[in-house]
Amino acid sequence: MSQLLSWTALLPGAILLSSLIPGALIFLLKEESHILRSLLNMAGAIIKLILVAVLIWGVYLGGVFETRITIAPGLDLVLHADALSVLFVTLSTVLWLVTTIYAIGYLEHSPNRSRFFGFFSLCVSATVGIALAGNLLTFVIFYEILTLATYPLVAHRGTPDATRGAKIYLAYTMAGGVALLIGAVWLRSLTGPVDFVERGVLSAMPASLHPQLIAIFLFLLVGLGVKAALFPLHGWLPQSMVAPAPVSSLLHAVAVVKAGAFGIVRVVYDVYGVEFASELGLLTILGVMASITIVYGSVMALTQDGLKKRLAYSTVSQVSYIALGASILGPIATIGGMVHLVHQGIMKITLFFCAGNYAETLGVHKVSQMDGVGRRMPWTTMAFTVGALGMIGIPPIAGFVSKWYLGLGAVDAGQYWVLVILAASTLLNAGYFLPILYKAWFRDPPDEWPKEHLFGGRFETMGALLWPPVITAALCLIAGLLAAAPFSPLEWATLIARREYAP
Amino acid sequence: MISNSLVLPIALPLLGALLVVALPRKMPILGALAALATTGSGLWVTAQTWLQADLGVVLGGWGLPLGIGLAADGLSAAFLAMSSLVGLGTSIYAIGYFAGSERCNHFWPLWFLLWASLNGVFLAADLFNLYVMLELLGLSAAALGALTGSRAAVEANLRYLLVGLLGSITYLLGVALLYAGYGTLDIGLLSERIQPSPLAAGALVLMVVGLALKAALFPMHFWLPPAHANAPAPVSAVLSALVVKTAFYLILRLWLDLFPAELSNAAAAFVLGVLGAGAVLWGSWRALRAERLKLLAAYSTVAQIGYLFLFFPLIQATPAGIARDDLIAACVLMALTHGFAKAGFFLAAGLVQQKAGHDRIDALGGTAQSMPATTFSIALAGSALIGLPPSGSFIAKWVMMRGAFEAGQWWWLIIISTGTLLAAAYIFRVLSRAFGQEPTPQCFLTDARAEIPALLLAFASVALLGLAAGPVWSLLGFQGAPA
Amino acid sequence: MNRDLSLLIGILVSLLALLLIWIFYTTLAADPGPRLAPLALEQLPNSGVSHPVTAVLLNYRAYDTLLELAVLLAAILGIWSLGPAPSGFQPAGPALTVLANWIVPLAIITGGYLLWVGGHAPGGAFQAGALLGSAGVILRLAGHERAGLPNEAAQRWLVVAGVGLFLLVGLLLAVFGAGFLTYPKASAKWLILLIETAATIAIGSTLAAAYVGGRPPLAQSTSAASKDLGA
Amino acid sequence: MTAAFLYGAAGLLLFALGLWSLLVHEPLLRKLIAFNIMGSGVFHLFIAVAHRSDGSSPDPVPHALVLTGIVVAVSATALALALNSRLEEADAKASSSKTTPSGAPEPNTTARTGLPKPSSNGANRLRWPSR
Repeated sequence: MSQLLSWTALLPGAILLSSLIPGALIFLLKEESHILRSLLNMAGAIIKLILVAVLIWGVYLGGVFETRITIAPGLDLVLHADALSVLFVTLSTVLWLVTTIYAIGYLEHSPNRSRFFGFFSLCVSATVGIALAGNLLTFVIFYEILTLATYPLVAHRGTPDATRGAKIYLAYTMAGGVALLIGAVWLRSLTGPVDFVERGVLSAMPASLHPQLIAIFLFLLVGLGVKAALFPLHGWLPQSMVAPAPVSSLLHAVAVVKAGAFGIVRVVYDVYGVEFASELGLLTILGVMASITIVYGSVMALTQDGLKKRLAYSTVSQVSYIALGASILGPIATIGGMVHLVHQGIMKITLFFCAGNYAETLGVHKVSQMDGVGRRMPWTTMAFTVGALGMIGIPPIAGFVSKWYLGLGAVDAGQYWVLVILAASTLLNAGYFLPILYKAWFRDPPDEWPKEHLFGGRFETMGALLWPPVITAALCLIAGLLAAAPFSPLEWATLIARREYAP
Repeated sequence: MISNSLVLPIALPLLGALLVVALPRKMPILGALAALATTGSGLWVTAQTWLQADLGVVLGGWGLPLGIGLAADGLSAAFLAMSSLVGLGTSIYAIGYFAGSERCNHFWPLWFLLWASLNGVFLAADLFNLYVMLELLGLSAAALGALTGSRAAVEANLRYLLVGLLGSITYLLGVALLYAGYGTLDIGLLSERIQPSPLAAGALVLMVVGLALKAALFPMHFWLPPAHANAPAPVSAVLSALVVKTAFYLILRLWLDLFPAELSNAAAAFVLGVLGAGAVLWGSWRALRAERLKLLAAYSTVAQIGYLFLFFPLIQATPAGIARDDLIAACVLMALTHGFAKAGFFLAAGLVQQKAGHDRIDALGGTAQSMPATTFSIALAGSALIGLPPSGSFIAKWVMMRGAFEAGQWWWLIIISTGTLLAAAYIFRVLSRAFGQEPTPQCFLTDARAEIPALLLAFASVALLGLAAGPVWSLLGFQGAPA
Repeated sequence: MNRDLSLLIGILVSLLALLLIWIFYTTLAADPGPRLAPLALEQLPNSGVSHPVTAVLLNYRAYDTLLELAVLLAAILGIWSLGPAPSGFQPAGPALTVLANWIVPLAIITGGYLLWVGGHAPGGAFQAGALLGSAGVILRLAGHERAGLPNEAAQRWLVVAGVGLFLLVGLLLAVFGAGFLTYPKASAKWLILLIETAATIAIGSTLAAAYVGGRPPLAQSTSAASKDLGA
Repeated sequence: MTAAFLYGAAGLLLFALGLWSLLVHEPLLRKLIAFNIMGSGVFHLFIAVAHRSDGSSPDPVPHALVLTGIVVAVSATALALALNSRLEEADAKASSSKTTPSGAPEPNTTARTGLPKPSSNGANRLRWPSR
């Protein structure tokens, strides 16, 4: 019994509960008790961070962390920490903490905060559940819960636009969920419980089942591709931009989009195994879809005037780098894709925080209104600049590391066409980010901002809004500059790649 | 002692009914006590069945075949537990719901009679006794349904009563034929004696058709939506959650325990499956088009009953063993989940209706937003109706889809997927109303006594049955596959 | 309903009837197998009554009968729940009054006889109750608004009397005796008679109250009170 | 055997006749009578089964079942008739006063629990449905 209840068996569950329990309590709070609510939020976020730190250390030392609950005979809910899940858990935990601070500031006086933060915590719990899912069933369960938990966040504002955006979001994700479910059950009926195992579990399947395995992969890809916003399944993402800024940040950097991309990585590496997937020709399908999405997203981003919409299309494009990395057979490309999971997250969340700050402080929602914002809000714009340059892939920011490894990996695998995609994408990225930076820094500010709020105090905006983007921008720089340091995202991605390809 | 405990879930609510009829002034307190006693006895029987073994007793001391048997195996115990818990939740809710209303006087006695008959059906082992139980069920249910007194309610429940009578008389004809052929009414004895023959086939068809009519299996569902939608909320809850389940339970019981495999064959199972598929599609579609919240819930019941019948072709096609056990357990799990979820849904809908004064979905926005706990109950119950994780119906659908793949009957997947998406559409059509720009509610609970039962029932369908479905397996005596 | 459809239903139902008759025929032609009848007759001396149907109704399958009384109770409760009864009929003319004055007591006496005789010959609680009920119907028709029944509070006790006593006996036997509804052989006869008496009263009152058709009128309306026939 | 068959077959015919009538006819009263005929058909079948073995004494169990069945059918019929009379009452009320608001979904029954109207002499002597 002591063996069963040892701390290694409890830790993954505890990480999940550290946001679930505060979330449940927050629902019950009275609307005006915002100190207690903030306390619960922050306590949950910090406890989770501490627990995750313990987990990182344990996994690094090769420990096995697994919480297993039997729902019904043959149906186990498994939370299992391997190197890949630790990467994603860490990302979501760190960014949740930052986003919580931001959200507390952002929603200071808006209605329905108990509901908002309740679902916010639920959303993070679901993401952590996805990250730690140890088998396909658990993954599907948390993947669907994530859909449920994000719907209220997207619809939160209650405007007709918000309701419409939420409806479109739901239509896409529910349909995707059904596809994922069919794929998962189909696979389960062929193989028995599908545990995630490094280097996959399917390569031993008889050749007669290969057509079925390909069909299953397509179902899974559609299900995951919806959330990962793969073209042509991305339609919901620009629509859900109506959500409050912290939600958009979370959706794009951590939760929904990332969950889809993470799922693709899981399926390719830990269900099929990357070599077996390549053998079945699945990587080609994935690579083509990812490439089209990268180019398409960037082109669409060029045409958007709304700042958040431009960022949304940029997400469509950038997240597909992860899928692209997974679609190239070779450890270096794997590292590139994996590390981009983290890098895209910290860069994109910075950009969304900044966009939120412009909107909250100045009422600036459009690129065309951004003339001279750099002078009015230098810190925010500095953070924005770091994020944008990182997205383009300028050294020494994190984004450069991702693109470098993706390019090297493509060369290593002999897939030179990927370089073309990368180059085109980089040009397009520059095309839609540089004009913003130019306007922000070098144009004169207008006489009057569309809707300016003055927050007293020393800074250009409220502290709770300012610090999160500055912190994440700093993280972008650190992740790039210290890429070779121990426990950096790059090091960790290398560890994963080593485990995925070891003989 | 054990024999006595088997009688209690029927005798106690009956006693409760008598007391509240004779002493109308003491009604709510007597009602609460009797409800507690009934729930306790039901759970006691369930626990005994789970911990020890199947229970059985022949009343009157004459033994079989002369006396009437009562029996509790895992299947009965599972449904009994549902009727006990849902019944308790509904009773507590009803105290508040009917407070100060004259309808209170009529609700309690009829509800206890209904509850006695529910438990009676789940524990009965005698075909004719089942007929009497079904009639008690049908009469008290129709009377309860008409309690609102509105013309629509009276008309709908009159139709419900007639349909119920038609169903049970058809069932009784089947029983009469079986008695003619085999000279006993006990299910256990009959299953030993019964042979594949025209007689048995005829009886099977008559009994199943009669019961399917009472279970509102498509296309025999026409009576259900108006009857369930126009009843008072606690009554709608028990009608949808429990009453239609009795007929389904009996079909399952006859299918598994009584009729020889030559008769409950692939063709028969396929027919049931096709009707179930029709129910899933048609019920979900009508729910999507429904203008009123309670009508939506009622059509959703039609669809959910359809899912239960989709299990029959799969169970039939799967050879005895772990996979078949899994399917049977999943089928029961689905029925239980729907019981809890739909009860929670209707109770919450009743609160919305009371507050808003109507239940037109298009105009519910403000009310839904001002009652967070109630809306939350609807959301929880709704996700169980859609079959989203972590609800019990998600687990059930997972097993059902796996069964469909393993049996090679992939076409049911199309039905299941379409039904799931339609269900998501109609549930979120309601939930989206809760996100408006009305003033913020100050507190989660606005009326604890009425909201907590609804919330707990809905929560049970999600967390309890979804994350701890194992007891359903062990209650049914299935080992299941090692993980 | 249009003609063609009803014709079609007619044809289908006829086919069903033919099929059922064929099934029934083959069943009758086959070996009857084990029957209940010999067993029921063999146990008759132990049942406390000497008429086999009464033995089945109140002893072997007493549980069914208990529930059947509950069904009757459900019906009357349902009728009461629909609201107050429609007002009664005009007071009877002299001829009907005289007739009612004769028939009602006669029906009650005959009912009592049927109840007693049920132990060894055709008869019993239901036949007796039906007679009492019809006496109530006659009273109502003759202008007695409550069909000869007492006020609402008392009616509530009357309609639960049958199933109440039955259930009480059953539960007491379960607590102190052999089991639910398992009569000791010695007292079976008297217990059955007791239950049957209560059942008769309950059935009679319930049927009469059902005929009234709604919640019992609060008091005798003035027009009827003058001609109270007094049950 | 022959007698039992004829009796039972007659019961089955009654059942079918009742079923047909129940499905085809719309007025509630006819449906209710049809249901009772169906019931009688089933009871006939039970009686026939009780007498199937010529010579030996009849089986008392089906007789008891029939008695139980009759009481159940009577109860059901009574409730159905009461519901029907409420329906006709409501219709009569609606047609006599069109102005009554009927928007509320769950009108409280207390609205009509007042004292019953005293019977006006002769005007509504017979209150059961005439049509």
